Amino acid sequence: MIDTGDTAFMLMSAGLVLFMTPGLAFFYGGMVRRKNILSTLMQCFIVMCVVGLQWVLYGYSLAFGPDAGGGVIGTLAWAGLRGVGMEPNPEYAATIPHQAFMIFQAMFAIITPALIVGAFAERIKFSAFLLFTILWSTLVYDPVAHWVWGAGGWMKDLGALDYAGGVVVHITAGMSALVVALLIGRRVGYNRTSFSPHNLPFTVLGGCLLWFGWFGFNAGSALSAGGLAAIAFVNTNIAAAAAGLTWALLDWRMNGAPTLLGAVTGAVAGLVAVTPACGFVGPLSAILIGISVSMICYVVVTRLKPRFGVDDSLDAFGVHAVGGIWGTFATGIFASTAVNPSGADGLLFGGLRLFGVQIFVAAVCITYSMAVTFALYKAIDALVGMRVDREEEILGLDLTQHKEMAYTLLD
Amino acid sequence: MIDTGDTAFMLMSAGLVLFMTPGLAFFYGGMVRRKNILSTLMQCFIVMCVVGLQWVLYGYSLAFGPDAGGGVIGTLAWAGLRGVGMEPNPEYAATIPHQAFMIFQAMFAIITPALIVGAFAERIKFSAFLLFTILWSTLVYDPVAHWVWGAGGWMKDLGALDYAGGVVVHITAGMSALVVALLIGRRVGYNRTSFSPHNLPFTVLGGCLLWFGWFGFNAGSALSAGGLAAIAFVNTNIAAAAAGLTWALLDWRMNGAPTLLGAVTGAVAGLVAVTPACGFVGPLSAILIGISVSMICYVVVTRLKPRFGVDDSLDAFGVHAVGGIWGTFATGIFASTAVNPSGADGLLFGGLRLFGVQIFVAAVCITYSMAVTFALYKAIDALVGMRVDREEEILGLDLTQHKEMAYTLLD
Amino acid sequence: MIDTGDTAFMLMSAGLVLFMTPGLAFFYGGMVRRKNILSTLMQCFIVMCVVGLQWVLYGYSLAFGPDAGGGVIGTLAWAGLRGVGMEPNPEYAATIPHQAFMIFQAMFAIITPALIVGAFAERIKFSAFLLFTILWSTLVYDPVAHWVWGAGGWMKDLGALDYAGGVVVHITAGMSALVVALLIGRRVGYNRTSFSPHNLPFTVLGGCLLWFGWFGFNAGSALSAGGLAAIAFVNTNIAAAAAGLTWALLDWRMNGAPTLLGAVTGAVAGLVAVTPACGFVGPLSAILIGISVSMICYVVVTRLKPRFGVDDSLDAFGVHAVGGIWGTFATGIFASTAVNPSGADGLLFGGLRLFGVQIFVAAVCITYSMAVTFALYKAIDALVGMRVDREEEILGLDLTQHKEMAYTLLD
Amino acid sequence: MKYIIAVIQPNRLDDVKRELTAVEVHLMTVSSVLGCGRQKGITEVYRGTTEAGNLLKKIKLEIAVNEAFVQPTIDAITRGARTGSIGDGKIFVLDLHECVRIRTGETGGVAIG
Amino acid sequence: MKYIIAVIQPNRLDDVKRELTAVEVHLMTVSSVLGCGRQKGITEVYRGTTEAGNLLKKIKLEIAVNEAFVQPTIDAITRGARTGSIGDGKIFVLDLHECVRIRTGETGGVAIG
Amino acid sequence: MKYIIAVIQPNRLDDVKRELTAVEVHLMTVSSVLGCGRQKGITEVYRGTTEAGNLLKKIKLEIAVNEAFVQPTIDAITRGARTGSIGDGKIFVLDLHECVRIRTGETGGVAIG
Ligand SMILES: Nc1ncnc2c1ncn2[C@@H]1O[C@H](COP(=O)(O)OP(=O)(O)O)[C@@H](O)[C@H]1O
Ligand SMILES: Nc1ncnc2c1ncn2[C@@H]1O[C@H](COP(=O)(O)OP(=O)(O)O)[C@@H](O)[C@H]1O
Ligand SMILES: Nc1ncnc2c1ncn2[C@@H]1O[C@H](COP(=O)(O)OP(=O)(O)O)[C@@H](O)[C@H]1O
Repeated sequence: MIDTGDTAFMLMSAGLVLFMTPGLAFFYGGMVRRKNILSTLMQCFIVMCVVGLQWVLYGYSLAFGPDAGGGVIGTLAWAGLRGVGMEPNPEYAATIPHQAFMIFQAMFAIITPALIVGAFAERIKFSAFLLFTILWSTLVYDPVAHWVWGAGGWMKDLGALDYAGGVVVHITAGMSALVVALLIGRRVGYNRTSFSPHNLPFTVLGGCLLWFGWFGFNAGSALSAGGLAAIAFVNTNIAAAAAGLTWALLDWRMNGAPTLLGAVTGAVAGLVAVTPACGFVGPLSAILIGISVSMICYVVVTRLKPRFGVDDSLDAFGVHAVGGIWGTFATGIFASTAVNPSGADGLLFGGLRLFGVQIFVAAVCITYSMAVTFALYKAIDALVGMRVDREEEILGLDLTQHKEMAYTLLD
Repeated sequence: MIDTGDTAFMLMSAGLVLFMTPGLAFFYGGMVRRKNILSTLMQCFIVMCVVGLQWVLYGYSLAFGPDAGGGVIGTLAWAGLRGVGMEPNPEYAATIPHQAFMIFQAMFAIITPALIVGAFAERIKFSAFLLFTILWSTLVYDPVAHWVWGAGGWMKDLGALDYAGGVVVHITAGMSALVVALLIGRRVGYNRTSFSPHNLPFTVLGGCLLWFGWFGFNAGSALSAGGLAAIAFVNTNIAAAAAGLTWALLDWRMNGAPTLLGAVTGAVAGLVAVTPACGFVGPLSAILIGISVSMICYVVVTRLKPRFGVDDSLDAFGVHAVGGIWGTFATGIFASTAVNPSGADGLLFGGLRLFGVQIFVAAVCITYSMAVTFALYKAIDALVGMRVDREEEILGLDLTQHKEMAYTLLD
Repeated sequence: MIDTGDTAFMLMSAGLVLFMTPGLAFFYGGMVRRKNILSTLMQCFIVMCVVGLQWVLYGYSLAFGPDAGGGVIGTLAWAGLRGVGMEPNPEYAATIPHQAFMIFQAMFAIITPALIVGAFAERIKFSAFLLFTILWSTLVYDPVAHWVWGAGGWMKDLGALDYAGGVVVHITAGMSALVVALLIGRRVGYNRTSFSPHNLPFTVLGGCLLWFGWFGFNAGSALSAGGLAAIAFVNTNIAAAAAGLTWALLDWRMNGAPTLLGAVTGAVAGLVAVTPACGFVGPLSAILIGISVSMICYVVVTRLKPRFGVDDSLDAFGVHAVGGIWGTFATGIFASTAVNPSGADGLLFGGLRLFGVQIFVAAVCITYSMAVTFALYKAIDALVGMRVDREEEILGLDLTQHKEMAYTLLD
Repeated sequence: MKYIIAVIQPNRLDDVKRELTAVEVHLMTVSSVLGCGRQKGITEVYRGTTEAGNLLKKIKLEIAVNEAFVQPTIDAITRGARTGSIGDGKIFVLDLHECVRIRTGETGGVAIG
Repeated sequence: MKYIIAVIQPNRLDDVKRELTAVEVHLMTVSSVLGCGRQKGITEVYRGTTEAGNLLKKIKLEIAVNEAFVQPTIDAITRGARTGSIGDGKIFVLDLHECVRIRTGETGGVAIG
Repeated sequence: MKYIIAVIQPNRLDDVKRELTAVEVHLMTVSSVLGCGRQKGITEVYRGTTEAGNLLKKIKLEIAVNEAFVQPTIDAITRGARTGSIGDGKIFVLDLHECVRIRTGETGGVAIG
């Protein structure tokens, strides 16, 4: 039976998660150069359109539709939302309209490919990006969502815990980002000219929209407005706070000043890491997750990335993959049935199995995402070319891909 | 009896709809020239203040108060919110406090006159604008809201369907915009100098706030957190996505590049068109509404507008009136009692009558809005003058109307 | 028993209140000079992190934990959220998880010290700021919150009415702001160079985020989604509207033009003043509160401040302290048991006692906040120095405190 | 060769460019500047604090030309920029010692156009 | 006639303007530039990547004056802009061949003021 | 002394600075300008309205040097800025009458460096 409180909660949460994609757009858009902000915003915006449609047409059915067998993929039975209506689907959420669950999940499907934008920013061809996004959603996101969250999904049945998408969202997007960053190559001028963020206030705005929207993402994943939603909400805030502070302090120690970009980056890393864990752990664990993820991501982003010379331009890998992997492991460490009886116990509470499952699941999804992304990249590159010309890159994607400029020059 | 879920949903929805007006302000503000952004923001902001007060003082009573007879206007019985308290008013919404319904509707009354701002941007005198807004709210918005949504309203009794304001909000505002654009004349420099948007990221931010807030607008119009709210929410997202993508593709085909301004404009057009339909149609209809509205608005904005030389500066007519009219007709085509039994069947489902009613209602509201706006314009122009001096227009409204500059020049 | 509607409402409200801090950051950030925007944003952002942690570690326990005796402070019984879980705590809110109440309150604890930022903007040393914030939260906010809202708090028992934080939030922050502004001294160039806001659109954006988030702040303080929440919501919107309009009109009369900065400032003042009153007064009282607060704050900010030569740079005192004090008194004037039977009657309705209590409570909190802030300032100044060097101030805090620049200069 | 610097009203740029094109002057460098001159600005007000607006937005043109083009260029700018009101701007003519086209290395009069 | 270009510290503008007014120099064109000089900038850090801050914000003044005003103008700028620290800036004096007031068409010394 | 003004492509700045450093020219003033030249811009489109992109982003360098440095400076800029495509930019050399270091009051050749 439909519960109005739960329905109100889920619709508002869906709105919040949708709002994260513009948040991400500004988070990223502020970090690129003036000549590329529109392309970055556009990539995020068009994902809202394209995946928004893909999801109702067939994506939801692939991910959450009746299992096609073996827990590998859903059938097309619910394509075009056939049979997905006002009545609840008790397999997923017994107290809200099925469409409410569907649209909440749609917002996750939207933001995930948008996360990858950070890896190839400032040099990807828009047509190639569009193709990549549609195919990636279909071939990576939808199946993995089915494995982990779909009724009958094999990872779900294995006992993997991913409360709000550490694996499904952040690992898939972040690992694919690494593959694309490696294949597409470094930006023109890498290590020769400055790539300073052209508008940090936009990045801060975006980061704050993400933090705000993440309440819908994590607490909404309880699918009902009760104690678990509250716990997830609280852990989300704690981890963001702990990680944001940690990164700022690391910056202070290493570079002599606590940077704002660092604090915001840290907070996002904290939000990523707590995503899989937020409904299974207590508040002190959330603090530890927040502190540790910032330390790990800090090393990857500021030490390893330059050493390996990978131009993961806006750290889609360094924050989302690394944070998502650590969060998935951390769930296997800190999860407690005392917090959530429908979860399992992590290492800390004597549960070895969960920890093993989490590592296994992460490994499989890492491998799968990277392999499919590699194949997609090669195919699309052969077809239309992934990267713009050198001249176009120098002029900027706003002008060459979209015939627009973000800011007037004389006016 | 008050339902906490419904009340939570309606208060949050009211907040979201209020949030749309700043969204609109930035959507518009990014499109004007640097010297006029504050005036554009100010016009939207002051509407939040003025109509926010007008509504509680007498506007709500005119629109939703006890019918004065004939379904033409409400009485002043509820002026100053007399009798509008914590108890539900079952005529409108039986499960939420009457004040919650009132304030939800207030937000609609606020955003509607703000939409018109797009037509006369960069050249209207602030005092004239203020007068116009107050009178327009009283003489256009309040009566039309009464006809369509008020208890005993004659269009409501006729069977007109307008789920969330295609007629009441978008047609009235958009048609009035056309009248004002024609009467106030073109901006100085029209067709001679560039009117390029001075800050497209602001426009994108505003567009995304609109999309986000529109969930409150449309889903909130269910007045309860149940299946219909979910349907309206889903259709909203679908139509925005379909229309945004369509406009981008049209741009690509016609101008060689998919523009971000186009994608955002399309999404807004989609949101407009689905507004009257969202609680009556299924998801595939929402896709069709989204695709078709972008095609129609695209032609009006990029082909007809320049041909007729109308300086509807930010396309308040081209997007809101055109989208609102098409959405109203589309409701008469795609509405289905299978989706919402309390609605009616559209053309597609054999319902000829509804289609006729929708056309009739649209025609009446178009005529009424245009006539009253014409009279108001002439009266105010005679009284205080609608347009600023040529020199003031060249210097910009920010300095001449508000003694402020948006951005420092040297600092 | 947990009510899903109330829980949905409170979690969403908590999200909205968290969102106010970024809103405040942009409200303030737009007003400073280009070279200091990041420092202003950073101060607000780091408060989200630091107080977010402080609150779960011990702040919540000090403020809302079991009374240590005499209603003066809570014990550390709930430190680290020990015993604060999914079950409701009926002493505070019987229908939502205790953690939901805790996190809602956390957001208040966060925004309060962030308000003070406006007083010492553009010249405070970041390390000193950080120390100050942690100590101030612990020694001012937590005790005062206990007195007014904590179970057993002495002001609560006295019958003081502070619906959503006029005393606890605005008076404490605003009066402390005055002390810091006086002690830290004026900015270099005061009265010699221009301190014009470098990006007013950001200020407007921030102001609108504040307005939006304030619905969570005020309506959420009902702790349940019912009639009182609706009343508080409505009064919030009314007071903001009335005050915003009033300030614009005053500007028009005094300076020849209605400024946007004025309108937004007024709206914020209205929101401040209605904060303590919103759950106790009717809509017409809310209009009066809005109009009057703008008149009072206008005089303080534009007349008294320059006369006394206090560089309360962004008017943290002039808006928050003055507005909070007036709102606290206004509650003692306009409160009515006809609106909220669990409140009391104000002067207007024959209640002398309440008015007296309000004045007394305000006076105590003013004195307490000022005294503790004075002591903290002196201690921290001796320890690390509160103010940056003259050269650093001239170069700007973004570069000297955070090694970042908000906008690229050539790119 | 001369180096001509002109400060004009922002909204005259399009007309000035039209006039320059008419006399075959196509190359120039444009920037945004602030002018302090006879023209009075509008006083700004921020929370009651007034700021005398004594710096006004102007556009600066820099045009290097051969001698034969000096007078036509001055005349074209004047035609395009003159409105007759205070604030129309000024034209400054400096001697240009040398000019180099970076692309080709050409110098002198041929490099200018 | 001379065309004086001065590069100064941003926060000295108000003082320089005061000094110029004192010597009856009221007309000038102001713009925002970046200076690369002896003065060391502050290194910026973005996610661990450091950027040597070798371009510093400066303000450029352009003032056309008659010969009699050259030295007073230089002195006034110096008075207003000097702090004694590295980075105070430079004044460059160029010969000005001609000057035209667009509004009236006047040329030469009378057009300058 | 000469006052050298160079207009270059924005993305060549770092290379030009490297070349200038190599010839011991360290002091300069940089600003953002728009160039109108041979190079064609990209037409922009806003809701179907096209804007011919005839103003392109460029960077302007101003460098005052003693005579001995004139040719090395020109050569260094050319080396750093040349790509061989239209739009590479121009270098203009003006006579510099006087130069003053604000900090010390030094004038002439010693003040320049
Ligand atoms: N002597 C000068 N030196 C530098 N710039 C000048 C000079 N005189 C005028 N200008 C520039 O020309 C602009 C217009 O000058 P103004 O005195 O306002 O108008 P008009 O020349 O019509 O009397 C000024 O704002 C300033 O930028
Ligand atoms: N030779 C030059 N050519 C062009 N601009 C110069 C030159 N020398 C100095 N400048 C400008 O003057 C500013 C101040 O110069 P700097 O060397 O930092 O200080 P100082 O002159 O006090 O030694 C520089 O940032 C630059 O903008
Ligand atoms: N005569 C001129 N006067 C002023 N600026 C010029 C002149 N010629 C060129 N420029 C500047 O140099 C830039 C490059 O010139 P352009 O004609 O595009 O390329 P190229 O010199 O390689 O043929 C122009 O955009 C303009 O800013």
